[in-house]
Amino acid sequence: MQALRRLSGLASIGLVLCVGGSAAWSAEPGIAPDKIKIGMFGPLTGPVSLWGYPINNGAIAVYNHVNATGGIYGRKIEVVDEDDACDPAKAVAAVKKLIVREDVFAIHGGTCSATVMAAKDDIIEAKMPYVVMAATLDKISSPVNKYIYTTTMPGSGDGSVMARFVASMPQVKTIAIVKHSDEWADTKADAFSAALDKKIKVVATEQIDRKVTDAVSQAVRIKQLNPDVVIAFTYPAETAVLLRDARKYGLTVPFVATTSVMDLADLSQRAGGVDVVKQVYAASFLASPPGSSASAKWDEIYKASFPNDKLQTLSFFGMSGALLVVDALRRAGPDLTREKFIQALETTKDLDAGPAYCKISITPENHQGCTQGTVWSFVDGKVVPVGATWIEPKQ
Amino acid sequence: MSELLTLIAAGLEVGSLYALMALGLVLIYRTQSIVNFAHGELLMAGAFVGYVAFQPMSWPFPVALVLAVLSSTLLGVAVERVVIRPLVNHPHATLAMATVGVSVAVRGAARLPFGSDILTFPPIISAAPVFIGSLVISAQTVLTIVLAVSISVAVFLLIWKTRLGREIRATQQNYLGAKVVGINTGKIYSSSWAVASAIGGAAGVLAAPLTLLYPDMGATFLLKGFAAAVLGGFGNPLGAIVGGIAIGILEKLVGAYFSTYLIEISPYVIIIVVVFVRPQGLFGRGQIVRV
Amino acid sequence: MLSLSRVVIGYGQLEVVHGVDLKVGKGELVAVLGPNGAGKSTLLNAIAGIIRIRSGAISLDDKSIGRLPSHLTCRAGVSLVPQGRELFLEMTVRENLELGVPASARRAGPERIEDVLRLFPRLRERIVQPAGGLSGGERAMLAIGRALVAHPSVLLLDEPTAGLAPKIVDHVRETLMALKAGGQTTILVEQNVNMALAVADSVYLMNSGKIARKEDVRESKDLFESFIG
Amino acid sequence: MRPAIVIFLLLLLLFAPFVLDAYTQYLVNLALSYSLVCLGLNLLLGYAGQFSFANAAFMGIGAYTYALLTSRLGVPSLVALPAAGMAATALGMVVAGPALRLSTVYLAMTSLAFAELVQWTFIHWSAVTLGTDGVRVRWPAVGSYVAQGDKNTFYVVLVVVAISYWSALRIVRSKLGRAFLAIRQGETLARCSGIDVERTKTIAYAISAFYAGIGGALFALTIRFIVPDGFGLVQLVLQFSMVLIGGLGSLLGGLVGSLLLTVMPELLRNVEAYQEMLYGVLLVLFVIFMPRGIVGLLGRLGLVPQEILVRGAVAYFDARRRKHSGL
Repeated sequence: MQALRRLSGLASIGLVLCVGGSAAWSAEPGIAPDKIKIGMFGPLTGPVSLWGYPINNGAIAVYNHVNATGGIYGRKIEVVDEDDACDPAKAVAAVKKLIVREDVFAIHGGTCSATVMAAKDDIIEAKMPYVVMAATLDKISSPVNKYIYTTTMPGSGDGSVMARFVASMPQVKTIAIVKHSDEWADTKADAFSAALDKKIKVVATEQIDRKVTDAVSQAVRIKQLNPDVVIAFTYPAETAVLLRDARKYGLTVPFVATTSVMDLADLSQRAGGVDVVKQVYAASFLASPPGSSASAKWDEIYKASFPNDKLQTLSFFGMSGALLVVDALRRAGPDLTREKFIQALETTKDLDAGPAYCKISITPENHQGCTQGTVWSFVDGKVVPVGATWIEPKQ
Repeated sequence: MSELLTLIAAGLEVGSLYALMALGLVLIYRTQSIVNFAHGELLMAGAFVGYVAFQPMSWPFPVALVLAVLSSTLLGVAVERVVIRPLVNHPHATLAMATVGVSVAVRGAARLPFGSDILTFPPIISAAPVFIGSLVISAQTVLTIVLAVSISVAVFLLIWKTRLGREIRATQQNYLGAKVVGINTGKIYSSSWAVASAIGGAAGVLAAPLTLLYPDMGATFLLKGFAAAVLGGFGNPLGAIVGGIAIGILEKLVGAYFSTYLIEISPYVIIIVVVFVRPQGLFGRGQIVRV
Repeated sequence: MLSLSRVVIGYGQLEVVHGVDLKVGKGELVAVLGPNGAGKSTLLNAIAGIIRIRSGAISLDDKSIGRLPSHLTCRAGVSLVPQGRELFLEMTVRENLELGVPASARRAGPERIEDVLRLFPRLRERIVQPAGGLSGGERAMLAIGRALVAHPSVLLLDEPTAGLAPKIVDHVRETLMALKAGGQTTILVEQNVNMALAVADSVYLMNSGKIARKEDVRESKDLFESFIG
Repeated sequence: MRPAIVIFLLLLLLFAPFVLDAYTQYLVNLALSYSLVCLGLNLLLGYAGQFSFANAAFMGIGAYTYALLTSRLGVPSLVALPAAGMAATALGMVVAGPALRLSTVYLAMTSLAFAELVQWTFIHWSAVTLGTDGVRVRWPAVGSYVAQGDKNTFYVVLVVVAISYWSALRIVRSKLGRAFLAIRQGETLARCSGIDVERTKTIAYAISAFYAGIGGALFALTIRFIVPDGFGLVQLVLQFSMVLIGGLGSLLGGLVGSLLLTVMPELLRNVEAYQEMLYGVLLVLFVIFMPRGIVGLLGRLGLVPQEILVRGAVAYFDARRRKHSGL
């Protein structure tokens, strides 16, 4: 009996701690006179942390920049960055923690599609404004949900940019597709096929697995069929392997690839030189490559927060979302509430998305703020935007 | 026809790496009945050390190779001394778990310096590939195969022609017998791990130009190594080599002539088929039922 | 030459040998007799360094060997023929014998092996066969031979005749006699009392991990039989 | 004394949703689902001493069976739950059956291959499994009552876990449980004492798969969205760690391990970069210094009653040590 009393005592102490620990009482969660709490989640441990840090850090850099230049109506943005290890179970925990424990005002996060899909229900149930960080699955924000917004080009956008580009290439009659077996590649491939000129014939659809060591079989198989173009729905490392082996085994036709390899300079390094990425066209959601004068401002903002990191195009995923969040916070006014914030999000029009190619526009009927992209290629040893349609290369 | 030869050459290249993995796994399994789940990390460590020496330091390739082999060896011996030795008398499951722990820890450690990027190891010989009709063979392929074969031959000579090799075999066959004839079994344990880890490290450097470098790169090779070892009859070094090469070639052929969707799964199908049809593997002698 | 004083041996929480004293003079053949589970094999394994002793001391020619691991006791001159023979079954008879030769005496190896083959002509016939194919008697011979090529100061025999046909037991007995004649110091653990009494200079009786008494072999044989039961 | 404690703890658990927030509640549910998967693994590894890698795959089969039956075919939860267990058992038997007659390493390798094959099927058989799109899982329903929210699903999870533990306890205390232990201590020995080793191993394997399957179903209804990636090698390492750190060869071990390893990474969220390394090192330390895990240690300190099986494990380790040292 005594044990029971002691236990209930403990429980009540715990209860007090829980309540006392949460943010000071205010009209709206995550808001204090001097700060706005934004929750973030992404893969910060495990294999995918390779992408998680640069992406989340891009957003953090923008928030830091905003804080350094005065904040928003005197409030500084405080980021709570949680790890989801690209694992749905952990992502659900992270999001519940952000909602229940951290009491954040809004969430800006999610790089792996599966984690976002898993956490989606909790976010909606909590009526939490949510801006997707880098997951590109169309299903996340379409059909429209009041609380979910994306600024990154959805997978379907990727696919249709590629399809448009292929249609504009001269004398393309046959293509071969190489893709991963996952929803990421499927979304892009489906949109691509739907938008593809019906006169162009797909002669082969090959699979390449994640983490493969080589792609000889694929290269040999495709070479036999001799298509005019190869379309690759593959991640950066696998694209490098595929390209390397394709070139090695004499498959010299042009490659059209997704935004995942828009950092062509990086790709050329991995695949073994500039020669390998000649005739490689990658879809891109950015206006200009890192290092170009147009992106210099954003490079600087990133370096200000993470001086030791190598700037990757991945970081711009995070930036465009952060710009949307900041813009909506500003337009929601000093008496910030979630309702006002959502209203501001839904009326975003032609927002300059910084390094992004598009202008972000959101309406109550469309929460995918950015559906336009361009195509990049290596010209004269430099990565340049060549536009969504083929332009005869100047010799 | 020449596609077939091209595929076989490419299959030989990866296959010889699988073979090296399997050889290391079998050596350790035979000596201590340990299924070494940290073997992929020995490969990874070798690859990264080789990379650092060859790329940022731009030391010559042989130096990089030696450094990689040395550091993997050191890591392997350390694992044996610190983790495995205290557990010698424990059940297989416990030992395997310990190696799983090591594997996770090493991967985590590698992520600190190398976790933020996928690195590329340039081809060691940058000569253009040779085209004979449509048969394509690159200098890198030839180098990989030649080095892998030399390493295997060296290991076989060590096992069959030296006193150390004989003592290793003796310890594998009868632990107590080895003690009785005055073999320092502790030294044999360390040596087995040293040899196996050295092979793993060498495989890492050879694999590096073929694949890309990231902390999780070992897993793929580990699983293929397992498949090769089972195909060869887990416990037979020659079987491991043949198994590895067979799986390497088979993967390429399955991919090119059946479907690229089946490439990664084919080694596992082989394991299951082998266990159903010929559990002693290609080279086992039927001693598979433990009594 | 070899002496044990107050040797205690155990596994985990179990103590098996409780303070044994034993002395073997140079050239002597001492037999240790006793029922199953008396701790005889444990004692031999401890002398050979395969089991650690808990307390007490073992010394060989005034050199302490009680705390040495097996490969060092081997080097010090102790060779064990274990109860299970523990041969290398996938290796040939010759390889088994070669492994018995210590690294320090490698040059003398072929000669020593030749000596053993003279002692056990049966092994010569089987010299290139794997040990796994040998009969029980041949295995016993090979195990003894493998210990002898080390030219041990002390030879430890753990039930060399267990499970052997009477004819082979005789052969083993004769071999032991011959070895004794050649000045080999030996400890013999046996269940076969007759055989042990036939060859031993002195006999220790062991029961429940203790030396019950030391007897001169010339004393009545019945005594042992009543003791062992 | 003991039943009283158990009842008290259960009562305490019944009130848990009133004190816990949704985040903690979710973690508790998750840990309880894991504890069932671990229960299966522990029966096989800790009791029968068989080393298999198929457990994560069994969990996946259970999760997928449950998710697909309820979400796509509208099968009631109460039917889908046991079906999840049975599907895991049936598939496990077909593939691993022959491997059970072979030595340890072959079971390990076959189960590894099986696990890869299962994951490949989840990904590529998208007509049924929806591939990498993943399957959304509904809140469990019992009759017309829908257990909405983590707090309500908790009771569903709790009941299933309680029944499973009770049945597992019955199993390990039965003749069968003693047969498991006998096999673990040595197959020859077990055979000599009249145990049909093959049959007993097969039963152990089947039971283990069944629990893992049910655990997978609970996992699915807890996280409510499953993808093929979730049932791979990472998952397996997690389960092994839970069993080993909690306590190998003790029913309580899996529960302690899964609670600890579900909560600990949450507490370690701040040291992300070192988390993985720490995890590996911890695993190794436990294997070396506390091979019977936390429950084993508590038992030795007299804080929890030494189960017969923990004592069995002690005897086993002693016996093994003796065997290796020459006797």
